[in-house]
Amino acid sequence: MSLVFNVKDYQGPLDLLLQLIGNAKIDIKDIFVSEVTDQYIQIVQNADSMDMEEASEFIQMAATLLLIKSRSILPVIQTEEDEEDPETTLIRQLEEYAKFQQLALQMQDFELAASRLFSKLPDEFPLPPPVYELEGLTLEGLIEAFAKLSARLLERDELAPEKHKIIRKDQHSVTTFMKNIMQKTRKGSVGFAGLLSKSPSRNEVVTLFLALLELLKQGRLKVVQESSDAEILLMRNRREVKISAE
Amino acid sequence: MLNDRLCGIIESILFVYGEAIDIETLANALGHEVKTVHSALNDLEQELQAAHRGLSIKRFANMVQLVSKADYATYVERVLQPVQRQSLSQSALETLVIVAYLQPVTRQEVEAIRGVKCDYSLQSLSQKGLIADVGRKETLGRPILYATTAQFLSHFGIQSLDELPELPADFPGEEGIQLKMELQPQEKTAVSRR
Amino acid sequence: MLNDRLCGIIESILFVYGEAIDIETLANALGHEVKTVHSALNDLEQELQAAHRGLSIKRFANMVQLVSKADYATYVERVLQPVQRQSLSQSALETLVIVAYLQPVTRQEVEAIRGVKCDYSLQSLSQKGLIADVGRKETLGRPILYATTAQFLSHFGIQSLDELPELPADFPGEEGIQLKMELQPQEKTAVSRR
Repeated sequence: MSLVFNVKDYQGPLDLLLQLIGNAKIDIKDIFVSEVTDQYIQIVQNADSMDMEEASEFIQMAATLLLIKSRSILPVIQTEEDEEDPETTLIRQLEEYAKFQQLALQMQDFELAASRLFSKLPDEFPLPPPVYELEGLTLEGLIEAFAKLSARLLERDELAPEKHKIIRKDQHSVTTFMKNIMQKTRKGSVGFAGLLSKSPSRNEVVTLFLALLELLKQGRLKVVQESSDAEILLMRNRREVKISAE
Repeated sequence: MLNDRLCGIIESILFVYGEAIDIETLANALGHEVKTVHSALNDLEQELQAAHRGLSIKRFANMVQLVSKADYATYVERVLQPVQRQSLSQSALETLVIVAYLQPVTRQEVEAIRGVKCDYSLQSLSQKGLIADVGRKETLGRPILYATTAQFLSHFGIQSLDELPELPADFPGEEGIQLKMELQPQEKTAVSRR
Repeated sequence: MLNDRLCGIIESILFVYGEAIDIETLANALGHEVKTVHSALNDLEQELQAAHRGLSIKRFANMVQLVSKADYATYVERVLQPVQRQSLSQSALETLVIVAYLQPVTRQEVEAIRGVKCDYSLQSLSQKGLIADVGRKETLGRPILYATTAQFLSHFGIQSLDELPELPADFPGEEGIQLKMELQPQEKTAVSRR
């Protein structure tokens, strides 16, 4: 009997053994009293160009089979009590593996049936612009964002102050200047320049002048100027004096 | 119907094929005459009109294609493009705050304040419908002006922009923002609110 | 049928979607309860059994997919040659079956049964999405635990693991497997899933 097998055709040593058992038409339990063991060893011996990775498992099995064979020839070696003998182990392993092979065969039918169901590729479906549902938007969050932004801006400005000129809030208002003028003219006439601070800004001059015009319009103030380059003198209207005197 | 099975087979083929297929090719593969295939397609077409069918047949030239039913397109959209729940990032919120208080405002103005590029956050706010392009500023380059939308108001639960919290007098940001605004002088009163 | 329109809409969506879709996603997008969608799918499935229909529904895990009818596969193949059938190699199939029945399972446990190294077949099954790494076994070396995926169910055309063929009556089962496991003594119950 010439056996031309390639170990690559088998899913490992257990698969090969099961095939041999199947060919010999024997029960798994009779493996050691049949020629299967010899056949297995012969196949592994004859297999040429096995790569070591695959070969090791086949050779290891061959060794196990040889051990079992030698045990049957030699007088019985007493194994330790709770240790299973290699025959039992191998038979159990073969039976177990055979079951899974059987299941795999059934699953192959499932696979074939499922492969008759064809799916289709997704369509290229034109979509409208996405719709967003925004969550967690609160006015408080908005204010907080502003506060954070402001804090950061301030820090940035402090770090590079020379980059920016600081504009102060307007210190002067027409109303306060009007009050000032009325107060300072209580005891007689006052020169326009005398109402200004030591180094007045343009803004201050303009505002003072606006206040002056407003008081003139309301008739509460009189203005006298001797000549075009003389100082402007401001004095209260008599009526105004009267009223305040009362 | 005599063509029952043929209808089913054709539907099966058109489904897997996906694209439009030549009717003659179809007939040849099935070993039927073109006429028979046409008649089966007529049956199929009629059958597909029922409400419980979601497909329809498209025929043009000598081609035929199985497509989804136009009537149900909105439902398909709902699945393919579900509403996305999102919240705004801190950077988007900041950009939004600036737009809300200084609108209408250009990207350059927003960037001058934030000190970083804002294309992305402006785009994302636009996409989410919180701000909109309301025109162009009549300056060099005619940059786009952004303003907040009605949706912005509804998202933040306010009726009008007047309900936005007033900025505290000593708010450090106020000064900073107005300072930057000098770069692009504009009349605060000339703001047109939508 | 009350679900007429819903059936049509679902068919339309499944057609466009092409791939398997999560039933919950479908229900959410349609604003229906999962139960209602399931019942519409049942109706659709029944309706598709008629000879004049060329499609069928494939359900697995919590997914559903529209596919062509198996009965008409030969006709589809006539038009669409070559159809790529992806069947598994014998060694991959054996490994996969062991994983399916004993999941979650480690590489060492699979190898103990097959009697050969299984790194390669486990890796290739992972790549095909048929099995996945589901955690680590809390034993020495914390080996990776493998389990099958929804894709596995789809590949074999079954809805759930309950539909796997029953184990042969005299299956050595746990006992036999645990024998091999003695190499790595461990509690089968100590499995930690991620």
